[in-house]
Amino acid sequence: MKTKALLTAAAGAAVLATSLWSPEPAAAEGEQFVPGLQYRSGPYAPSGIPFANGFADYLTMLNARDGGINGVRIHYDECDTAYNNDRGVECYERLKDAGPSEPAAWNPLSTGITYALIERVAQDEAPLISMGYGRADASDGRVFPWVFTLPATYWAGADAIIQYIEEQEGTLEGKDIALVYHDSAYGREPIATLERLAEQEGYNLHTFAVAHPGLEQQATWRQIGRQLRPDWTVMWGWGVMNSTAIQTAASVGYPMDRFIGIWWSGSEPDVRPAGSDARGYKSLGFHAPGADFPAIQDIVTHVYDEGEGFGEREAIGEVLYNRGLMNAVFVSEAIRTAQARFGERPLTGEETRWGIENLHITDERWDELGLGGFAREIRITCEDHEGGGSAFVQQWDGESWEIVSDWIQPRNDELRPAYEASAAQYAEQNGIELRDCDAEE
Amino acid sequence: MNTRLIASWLIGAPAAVVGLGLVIQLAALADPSLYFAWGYYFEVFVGGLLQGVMYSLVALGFVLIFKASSTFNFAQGSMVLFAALTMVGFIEWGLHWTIAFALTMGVMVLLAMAIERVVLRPLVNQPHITLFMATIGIFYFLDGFGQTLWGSDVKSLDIGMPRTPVIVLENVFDGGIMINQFDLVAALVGGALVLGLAVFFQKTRIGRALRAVADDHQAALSVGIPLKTIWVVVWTVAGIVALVAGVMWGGKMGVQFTLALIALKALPVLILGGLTSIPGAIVGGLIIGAGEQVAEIFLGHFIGSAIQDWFAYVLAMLVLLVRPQGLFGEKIIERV
Amino acid sequence: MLYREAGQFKSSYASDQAIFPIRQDKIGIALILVVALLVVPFVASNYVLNSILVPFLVFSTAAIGLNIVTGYCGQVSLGTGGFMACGAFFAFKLTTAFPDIHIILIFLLAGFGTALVGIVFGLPSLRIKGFYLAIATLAAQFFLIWMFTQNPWWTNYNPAGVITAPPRALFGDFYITGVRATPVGKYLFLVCFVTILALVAKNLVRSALGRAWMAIRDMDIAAEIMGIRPMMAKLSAFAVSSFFIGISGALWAFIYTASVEALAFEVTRSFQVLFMIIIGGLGSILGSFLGAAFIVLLPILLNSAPAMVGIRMSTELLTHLEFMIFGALIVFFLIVEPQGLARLWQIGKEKLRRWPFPY
Amino acid sequence: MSEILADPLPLDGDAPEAARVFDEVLLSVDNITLTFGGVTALSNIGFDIRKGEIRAIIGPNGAGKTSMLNVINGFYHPQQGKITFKGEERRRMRPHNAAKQGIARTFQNVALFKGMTTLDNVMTGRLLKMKTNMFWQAIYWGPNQREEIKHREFCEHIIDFLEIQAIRKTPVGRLPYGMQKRVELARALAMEPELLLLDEPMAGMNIEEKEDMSRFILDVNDQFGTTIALIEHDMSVVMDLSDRVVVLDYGRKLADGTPAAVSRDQKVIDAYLGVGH
Repeated sequence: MKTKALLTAAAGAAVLATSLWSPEPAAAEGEQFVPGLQYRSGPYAPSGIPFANGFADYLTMLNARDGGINGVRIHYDECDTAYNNDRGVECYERLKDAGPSEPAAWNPLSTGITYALIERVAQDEAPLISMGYGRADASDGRVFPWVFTLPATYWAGADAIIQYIEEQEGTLEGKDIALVYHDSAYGREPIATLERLAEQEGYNLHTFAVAHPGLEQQATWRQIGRQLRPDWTVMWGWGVMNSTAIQTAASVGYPMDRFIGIWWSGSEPDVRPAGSDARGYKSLGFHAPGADFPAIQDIVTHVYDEGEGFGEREAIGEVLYNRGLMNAVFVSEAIRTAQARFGERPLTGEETRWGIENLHITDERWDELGLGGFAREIRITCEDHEGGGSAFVQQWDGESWEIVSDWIQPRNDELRPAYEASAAQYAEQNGIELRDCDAEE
Repeated sequence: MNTRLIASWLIGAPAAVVGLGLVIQLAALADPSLYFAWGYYFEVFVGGLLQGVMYSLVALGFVLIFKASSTFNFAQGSMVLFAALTMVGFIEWGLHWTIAFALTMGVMVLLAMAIERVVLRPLVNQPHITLFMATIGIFYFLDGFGQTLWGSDVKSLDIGMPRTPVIVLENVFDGGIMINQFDLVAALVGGALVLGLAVFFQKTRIGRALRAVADDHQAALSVGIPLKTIWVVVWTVAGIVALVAGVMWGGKMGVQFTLALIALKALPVLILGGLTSIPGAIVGGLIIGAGEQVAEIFLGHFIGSAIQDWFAYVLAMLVLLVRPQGLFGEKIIERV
Repeated sequence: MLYREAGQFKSSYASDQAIFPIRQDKIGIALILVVALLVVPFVASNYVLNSILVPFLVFSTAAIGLNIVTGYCGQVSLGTGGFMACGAFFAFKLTTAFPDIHIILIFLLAGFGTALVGIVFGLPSLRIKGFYLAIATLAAQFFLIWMFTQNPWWTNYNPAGVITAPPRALFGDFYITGVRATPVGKYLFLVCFVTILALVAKNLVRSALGRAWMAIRDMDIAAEIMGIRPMMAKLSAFAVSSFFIGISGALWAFIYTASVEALAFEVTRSFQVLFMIIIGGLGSILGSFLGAAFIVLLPILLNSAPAMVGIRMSTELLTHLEFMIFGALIVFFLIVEPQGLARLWQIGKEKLRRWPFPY
Repeated sequence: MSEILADPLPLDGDAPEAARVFDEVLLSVDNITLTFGGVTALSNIGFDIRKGEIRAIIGPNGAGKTSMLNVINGFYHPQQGKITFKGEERRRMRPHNAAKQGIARTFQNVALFKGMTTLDNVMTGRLLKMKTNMFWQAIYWGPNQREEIKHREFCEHIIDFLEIQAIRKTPVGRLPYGMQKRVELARALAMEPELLLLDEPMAGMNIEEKEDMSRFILDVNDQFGTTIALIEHDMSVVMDLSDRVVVLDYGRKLADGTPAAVSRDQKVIDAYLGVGH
């Protein structure tokens, strides 16, 4: 009997397996495909879910409100990567031919997956937007034509944080700054920049690695809070590491207003578990929190009131939700830019790449989008795939995030050569010839 | 346990603590960049011990099940997560936490019965390794099931435990010793739980039956103890231990998916103490907890940070090389 | 009627000891290889090649390796991920330091290096047994991953700690790693390479060494009394196992994902490979392949199944369901057939042989 | 320790000629004492086994017979005493060294390799004689295959001898108990041992199986010239098979001599009937 049951199961599996060989796109022709590499499961799901919802909701809203972009409807399909590199690669391979058109742009929301995809997108000729994560040196568009780091890289973020601290302290000479980082490709990105600045500005940098997923921080914080007592602590954390860090820092009495995280360490799920202990904690940001924008209200009326929303209504306007939305704005604006040149139809990867490379979102354009004051002007060029780089500091008041600084412009005259040097090294290792941007229009 | 053993621990353990401190003091003299102060050392140590009790709480669940059924229950970690998620879920319905706690206990009983019926009973008399792998299956199932039911957001679980740090012995050491009240309360709860379990095993009929099963399955069966009931009871008790661990851990850092991973921290505790010994789980937890904190801060200075993950395992492995059955495990006599 | 061995007589011990003593099996395996080499490359889409067949072949190698130490020698190891990382980083260091060494040699050297590491971490097995050993192998897992994350030397001081496979050709312009490698090229190389590795594994397990391993697994005391030195048997199993696992790690980093950080080989990877051999069948080379196929295909099937029958499910629910189904399937398999898919295959063959008679 | 040489005694059936005389000492144990914690398993035991003979070790349950075999093949290490094998005093060693020196054994509770076939079990007995290295084993074809076939031929010989051809390819876990005992004997014989230790080879067998096993033991002794030390409870079997008998009780040696002499020994009779302790 048991053999029978198993044989039936095996037969079923075989039927399913064969059907895999001919994946049929379930969407209508004439739609623009936007794939989503999201994670709604795994250790980082609490951070991945709001981002994914913001991304998806904005695209849904465009379809519902405007009938797509210039009449070209968007077909959005997502695959769960669980923040896991090989699943990310599998998702990429699965989605890349599964849509009604070539994918507009890839947004993996993981530095690790970004690394894994950099060569693949170059080969498959599809653009990749690593929005505020990924390889900082990919902002050199001559070496990485297919990768975009808008609106800011980690190196720019590190620079902005140091500028902010300098502004608060007057001078950095002789100050102690600790860096608590996620021990992964992501967390290690800023170290080189912080070290370079330490030499330049005269502060002492102390680094503390936290092993994935970041539950073990007692020893780290005892060192920071009880022994080292640095003037400032900087954090490059993600997911549960953030909330654990804030709670552990509070438990050793570390002052919250001298604790500042990168933009991935500054959202509601990070501070809420610590309750009132988190009051005063700071982080960078490159877009405004909150739901008081016409475009976001459009999401409420056109999507959530129709029952089409991906998430909970209450979560709209949270930091990571808005970040996902911002990512979707970049994708849709790039499509719009490219459509202006190539025509109002579904585009190829090569065409959207041109769109991103010529993306220019001015303050007026943000207004037109119903997102006035949401973020800063972005302008991408062939050389500069970052296109802005500025960020501000926000602070948690126990209820919501308040913006407490002006926009901080990174010192690009110093960062730019660093990007180019690092990119050149990559180009040399992989035998890539630099694009000549002047030769292109 | 005989008194000599206890006495040797009572004298040996503090001596080892002080000795280790001296070693680090010497290292600090040799390398001035290593910070050392006795007050700080003791603070690290006490912090580690309190953390260790939290590990023991998880390890305890493993030991209970292993003792009664020789099954290495890999799913203990996801039981912790599942219990904590369920309790938070009930609290979110607006129930008081005590009621939610009681309801979750009920859920854990149901879970134990389900596991006995669906997994353990069909696998009776299979090799231990098969049961072990089956519990890995349960681990995956519960992870998915818990999150399907309750979602994967971070949830805070606040049952009103104090969180502010207190500083003691300020006149003895410069700067005093900072102790986290939450950890202290958690350690007390852990201690109470162990005491409760000891009473349960010594004084109640079912507890004595459990010990009989642990000693000899066949003998226990021959005096008429139904194995089925025993399994349900022991998985229930392990489930309740998981719930307490879940409340403590969840209260400390929020209830979410990663709670299941703390099982990985309990494993070295378990093999260090010996798979069958409740005191072993406690002492093992204390040693691992304190050891890894001290190592991370002082040894980490020399070889790089984030060593906690492997240090506990290497420490446990070194102990095993000397005592293959763990510190308190039963000696294995080989026969042919 | 097709599957009958009647009339096939063995006239020499050599033919009786062949890997596939029955003629139909020989034909079958030849057919599979022909299809794999001559048909699949032309019909399979890039998705099938890149995301199903390539990882399947890489995982099969890891599963063979783990099966040697766990399935054949009975030493449960949870350090697979760590050993895969060894292979990946060894290969990366070697090929960047000596770009002229042929890539196959690099893979083999990475395997040998991992074998040495395997011997070191196999030493506790001489004193520790069963669950205690299983947990002690986690020490290897965590320590190795830590070593590769903490030491920038291993990644040639890449600021992010990521290694990217440099382009290497098998011969001439036939690249199997780097940007210029095509999915078909990678796949063809892997089919040949993994087939040879599997053959080597099969040869070892049917020779003296394999018998020594199995003897240690089935009853270590009796094995020692038969003159088998437990130290030699266990350490050789750890070494050979790590050799295969190391190669699979190198293949993973160089051919499958092309770019990898140490975290890709964390403890969940170890469990994944362990599941492959449990589901596939402990102590079976064929089982390693079946298990790898199962674990690679299952999540993909679960993900596409609802869409196929026209149900739209949120990715969140899908992933959670995947966990549940995966857990349930493991329990189901253990209850119904603890010896895995390989045993089912065998039962199926025996049924076929007797067909149409029930006995 | 009286040296009683075999004196002729009329025995039933087709017993071996009882007057076989053996001079060359193959193994001797002197003053062996073995304790576990506080429990003494063997105390001050001494006897010898001579080349070519069948030596029985008997005694009630818990007498220390299996412990004695464990000491002989190096599994237990006695606290006191010395063991001399083939004229050489043995140092502390592991069982695999004993195997290398030519000591094979079977077990009271069958200790076969359950996951392997009969043939593979028997082939493990040849492991010590196989010399090709790991490299050639990985290649298989060539020297390794030649060696495999050579040893396979030897094993087939033993399989024929013990009449287990039909179960050659059957996993031993599926065999009935009597067959498993036979496979175990085959595996031990494949080692071509000089001294074969049999721990209750006939336990749990019916008369027919016992007769078969007795015949095999005698044939092994006769055809291969293997020296055999055997633990057995069935006294009639012991009387039929053995040349000399040593009797243990509570870890002490009670008697040593020919089956007939031993069976008349008052101490032995008391021990077996449970009289006067």
